[in-house]
Amino acid sequence: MSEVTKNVSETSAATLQTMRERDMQKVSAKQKIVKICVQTALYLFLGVMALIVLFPFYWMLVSSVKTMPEYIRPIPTLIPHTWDFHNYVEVFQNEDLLLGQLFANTLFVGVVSTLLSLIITVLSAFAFARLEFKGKNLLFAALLATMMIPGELFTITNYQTVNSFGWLNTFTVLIVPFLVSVFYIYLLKQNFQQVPNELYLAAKVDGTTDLKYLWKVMIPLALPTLISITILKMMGSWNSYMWPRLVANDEAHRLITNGLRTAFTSAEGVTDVPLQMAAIAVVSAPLFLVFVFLRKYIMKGVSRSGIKG
Amino acid sequence: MKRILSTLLLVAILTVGVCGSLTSCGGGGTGGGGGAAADFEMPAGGFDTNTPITITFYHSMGAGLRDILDDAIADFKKLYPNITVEHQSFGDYDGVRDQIKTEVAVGNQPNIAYCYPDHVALYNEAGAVQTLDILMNDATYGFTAEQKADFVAGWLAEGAAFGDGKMYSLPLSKSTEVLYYNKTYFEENDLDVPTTWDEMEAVCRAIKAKEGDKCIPLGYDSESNWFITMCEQLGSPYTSATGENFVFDNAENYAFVKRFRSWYQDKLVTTKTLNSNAYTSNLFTGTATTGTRSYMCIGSTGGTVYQQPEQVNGVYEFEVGVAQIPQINPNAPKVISQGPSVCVFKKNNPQEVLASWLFVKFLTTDINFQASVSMNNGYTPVIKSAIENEHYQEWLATAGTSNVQALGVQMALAQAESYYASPAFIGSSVARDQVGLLLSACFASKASDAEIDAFIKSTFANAVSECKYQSGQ
Amino acid sequence: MAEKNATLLGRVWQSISAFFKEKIWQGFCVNILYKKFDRYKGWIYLAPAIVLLLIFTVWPIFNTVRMAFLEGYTTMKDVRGDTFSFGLGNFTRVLEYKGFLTALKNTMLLTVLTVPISTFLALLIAVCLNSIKWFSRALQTIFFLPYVTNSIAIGMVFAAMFNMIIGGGARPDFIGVVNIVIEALGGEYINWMNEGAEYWAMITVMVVYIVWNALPFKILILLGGLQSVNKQYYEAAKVDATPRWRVFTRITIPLLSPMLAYVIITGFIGGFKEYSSIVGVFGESMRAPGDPTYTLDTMVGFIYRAISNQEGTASAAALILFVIILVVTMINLYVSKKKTHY
Amino acid sequence: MKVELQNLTKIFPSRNKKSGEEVVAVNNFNFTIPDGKLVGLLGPSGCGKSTTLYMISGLQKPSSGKIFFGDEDVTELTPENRGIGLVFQNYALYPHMTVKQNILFPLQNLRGADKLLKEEMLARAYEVAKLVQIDELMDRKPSELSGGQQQRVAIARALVKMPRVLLLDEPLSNLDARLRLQTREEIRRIQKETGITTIFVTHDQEEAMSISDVIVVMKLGVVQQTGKPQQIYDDPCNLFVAKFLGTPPINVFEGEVKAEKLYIGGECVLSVPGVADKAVYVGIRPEGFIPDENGGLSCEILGVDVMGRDVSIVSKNAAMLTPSVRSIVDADYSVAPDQKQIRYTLKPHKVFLFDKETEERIYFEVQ
Repeated sequence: MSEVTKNVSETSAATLQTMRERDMQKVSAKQKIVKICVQTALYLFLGVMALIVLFPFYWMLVSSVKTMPEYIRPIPTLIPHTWDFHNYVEVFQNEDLLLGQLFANTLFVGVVSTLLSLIITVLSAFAFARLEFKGKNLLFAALLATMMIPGELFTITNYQTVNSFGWLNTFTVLIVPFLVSVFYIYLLKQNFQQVPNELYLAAKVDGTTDLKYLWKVMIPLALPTLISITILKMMGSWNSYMWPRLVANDEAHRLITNGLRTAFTSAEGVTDVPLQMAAIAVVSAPLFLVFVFLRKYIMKGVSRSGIKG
Repeated sequence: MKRILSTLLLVAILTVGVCGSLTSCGGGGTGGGGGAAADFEMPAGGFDTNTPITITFYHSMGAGLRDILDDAIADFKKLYPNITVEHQSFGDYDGVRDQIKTEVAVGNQPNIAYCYPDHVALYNEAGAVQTLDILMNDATYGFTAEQKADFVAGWLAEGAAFGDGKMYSLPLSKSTEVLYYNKTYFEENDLDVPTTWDEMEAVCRAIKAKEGDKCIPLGYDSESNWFITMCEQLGSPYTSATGENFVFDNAENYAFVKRFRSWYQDKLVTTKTLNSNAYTSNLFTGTATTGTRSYMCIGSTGGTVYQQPEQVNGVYEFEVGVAQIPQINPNAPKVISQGPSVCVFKKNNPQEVLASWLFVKFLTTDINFQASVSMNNGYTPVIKSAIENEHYQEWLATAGTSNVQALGVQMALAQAESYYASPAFIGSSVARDQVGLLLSACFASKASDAEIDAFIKSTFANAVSECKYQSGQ
Repeated sequence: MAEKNATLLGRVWQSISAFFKEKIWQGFCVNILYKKFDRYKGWIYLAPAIVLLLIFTVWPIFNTVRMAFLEGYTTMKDVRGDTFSFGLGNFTRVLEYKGFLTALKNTMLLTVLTVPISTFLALLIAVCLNSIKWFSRALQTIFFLPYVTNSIAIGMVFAAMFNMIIGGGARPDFIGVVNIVIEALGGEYINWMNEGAEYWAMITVMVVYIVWNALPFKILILLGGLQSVNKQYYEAAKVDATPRWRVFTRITIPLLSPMLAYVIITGFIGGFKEYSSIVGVFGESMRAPGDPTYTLDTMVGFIYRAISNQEGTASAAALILFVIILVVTMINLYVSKKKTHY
Repeated sequence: MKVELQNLTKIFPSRNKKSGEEVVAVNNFNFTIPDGKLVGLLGPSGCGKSTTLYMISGLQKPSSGKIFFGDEDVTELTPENRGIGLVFQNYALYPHMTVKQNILFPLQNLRGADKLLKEEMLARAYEVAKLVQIDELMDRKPSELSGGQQQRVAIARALVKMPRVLLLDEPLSNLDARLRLQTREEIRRIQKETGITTIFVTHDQEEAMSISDVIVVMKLGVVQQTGKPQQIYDDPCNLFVAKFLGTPPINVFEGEVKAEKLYIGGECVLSVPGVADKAVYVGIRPEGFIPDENGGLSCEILGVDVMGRDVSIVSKNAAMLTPSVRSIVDADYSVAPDQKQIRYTLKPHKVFLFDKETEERIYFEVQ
């Protein structure tokens, strides 16, 4: 009796084994199919989303080379029949626009304010991340609290302030008031704090001054963050509108967005969409170039979560 | 979080403390030209022709006009070598107003600026505008009797329409609204140019019946002007500088709004706002190239140049005609008076004010400048001598489709007796904006015939309360 | 006499300078620079930032609070020398004003709509990007592209895409590329933002644009979070034959919760400060042509406009906005503290 | 270089401001570290050993007291002026620099008379790299090294300046067990070869005992005992030291002294001449037990571990304060499989008495 049972159980165990193996094969084949399906779906979804994301850029570029009659065709041409670049020429020739001067002004303001802002940000972030002093935490909390206040609020008082300094219609007024960004300080402080404190102590033991330590250790380690701060700041200068319009709206100091706005609002009448698109494309181009060359740094800087080593 | 909260609390406490101490010293940071400065007193030695002096002029001139201004400044420099005039364009009138408004708040206003009457009222809230009576009547530096007489009288008087009888601004150049029409089309179709709104409706319906979907017979650029002009023509209340300011909420006004709305709904008319914020001249001249055309356009004489059709093989697509805008009563026509005036701002240094005055006097009395501006863009000169000037008259004589500016000026001069101006007070510009908005809102409303009266009524009421809110009442 | 005076003065000066050199200067060197320097070093490093912040951030805050509590305050009147009574007048005025309530409603609505949509989409895209092999880098770049644009300029492009050109007929001369796509898919064209456009249509346009604008940052942060998740969790899940969706809800989401909390909180703050994207699409009038009021006004838009002639009101509105942001952020932080898993 | 600590005290302000209590991290530390010795600061975490090390390095300033290097008072000197090398627990290597750059880094900071030429720096770097046997790895980044290699780089970086004193903070704690043994020997070798006075901090008594010339046992900021490792082991001055040192740890019992006899659980186990009658703690080293059927201390056997050289018997006794009684006896001794009870006599020099209140050692004459 017991012999038989044992036999049966042995055979069944064997069958079970083979069945399981077969199942495994089936499962793996099925898994493969599922995997391929899932991957296809993923690519399809991402492809569609990418198209949606890209479409406005495409539409801007395509529209900028169309003529108005082609632009308003009931069935739009996806590839323009006429490649009409005269809009671009017109953007540059526009007497009200003075694009070259605008570019130069914007670049100057952007570069100088970025450099100064970086220095201030690095020093402040270092103090918050590494130095111990009385009131540090309170001060930092206060800074963070100012971040919650909508910045638009500062405009009128700041205007009074810069005027009493005699800074109107100078580059100073475009650069100085917004040199400090609590957000950048916060960003860099977080980054600095990920550098182990022992590195600082080690440097102190080795007789490194704070500034040298900053320069030789902290800055290289936080470089991606610094680069992304640089880009953000440059983008800020490139896109700023309200403040420059208010405080430095003379030709010698006017910045690009304002220039565009002034030129297009004072032009009477017709909404020439292609011309408008060409102007936007020209103004957007430098940012795209920066992005193309520094993509790695921008993306890494923003998403970087820790340092190796 | 706790820490942030406690910080905020601290900030709040500090703030209340600081506020308490600040309430008493409100305008502490303001410099020259504040309200405390009394009326102008002529400096003892007269104008100092030795000390270099720089004055600033804010305007909204485009590139073409700026060249003319530069020439005028060069001419002025020959008369007064020690005065340097710097000028800057702020795109449009609102740009100038916003800039000066902020600057007045810190006592840093320019010396001279383009202005509309309600801008003057706004600046005057801070007492920043220099009254010109003493300067104007000064034996040495003021207008001569001839110069004073040279001004088109009605326009000069507008500068003193601020309730106290004092002179706050001088007219620089003038514009008005006229009816541009497609002369070729009108002649081909044997249409009469409308002189009343009833005729206008008939003409529009006739054109619409003929042209169908590809046509909106009439474009009216400015909804605000349309509303205000209708009030003026009908004699219905619009605004009042005294007592209740905003009095345009009345049945008479409902009626014309409702009437014109039906025009819009029947695609007989469009306005700038409802034409996707594009001047309706693009429909008139066909530059919109959307296929839809208009055959009449009511717009400013300041924008006449945009009413000029494109040339094909050296020939204009059609001939442009200019006429008075339609009236309620053609025997007593009413047309709006517009265009930039200039005002002078108070400064602590009387020499600066005097220099500003001299420049303003120069701009308003210089035939060359006055005529050049007019010839450039169709504005009307404010002095008769410029109008009667030989060269100018020659230019006027060439009026036609190739010289539309002159066409506009001719019309503007022809109706010199019909101009009106609305009262200026704080909030008059708000009222202007609001009536324009309410007109286009009623036009665009999808309300049914049963609902429309209620809709119009509530839109008017909202506009009045908005006026009151925005003007700080 | 003068000379004597001079020498006397000189002597006094000498003794003072000697005293200064010996006592003060040495004291300064030893105590401040050497001993105390360490203690004050932090402040020295922070000095430039603090000075600038005091002038351009702290002072304006005080001044704003001051203006907010001075009833009917305008700088114009202030310059003229008017006095203002201290009170809550500006606040009641703002809260009773219809336009402000519109702005409040729009701001809330846009925030409540765009933050979940953009977060969800960004999460979806990030997860997909994280689980594909090829073109991952290229696709990341594409999805990041909107990050480097001027929101006013690209807003104008969106406007061009949604805008119709109305003609003399019942059907517009040109219905805009978006409507063309809708018609191609068998739908009926919609008046998105021309005169007489419905409120929901305009809001839809704004939601599309704001989401489009907000995606890159969120994708980047979430993707960064995903990539830093230890692969072992997924391997462990695989060993347990955990189904995909379960992996997603039980492993991915909890591990990603700090990043999710971050993008949601910043999304809310950004949402309450929405302004330039609407200006980009609808212009500074923030409405479709023919709207009598600022139909699409936001809190910041309201404040900006009031700044030009009603500083007291503007300040009061700004303080209200500040309080709202503060409260929402605190609620967010509270919830995320409860829900984030590490 | 002799290092002398005089009344060294470090007080931290309390984190909790309301209570206002201060934390005394190091209290009145007096000690002289002889020249060229390897000294281990030993204690449980929070005992103030790291604070002491940091004060010696100059990274923290003492609240009071003085530090001398040789005859020079260095209390007020900044770290870089003290001539020390410090190796951190996590090595603190600059992650963006190669091994070579890491080692060169301290040299590049030298100023004035100490300034070196580039070639000299490189020569020094290679010399020290050879000493710690990493000269093959000079161009790698820290992330490409194993834990042990990183440790050596850190030591090399500390040594390259030729410090007067080398300080090591928990040098072995980040290494796995095998590497730990190896690195321990390595540190010993390097210290012997260079002859630099070396102070290291550890919480691992075995580590401290195996390589130190002298160890300092600390508890809650107070030095408990200093001396050679064996000496402290054999002659602990209080219950804490006795318990902290030794693997397996010392066995502790409740005991009583009556008429110069020591009783544990009512049984007389040892005569303790010169001790007054009182209740005491009795500490007995595992090797202090001799199985003896006539012995005074009886225990119930729980298990027997045979470890080759010797045998460890785990048993229990009603009066014990440790979780069990572990004795290590000669491998020749065998326990019968069914044996439930065992009796011990005790080696008097392996038995320590401690006062019940002060936990201080009570000495008795060993006959």
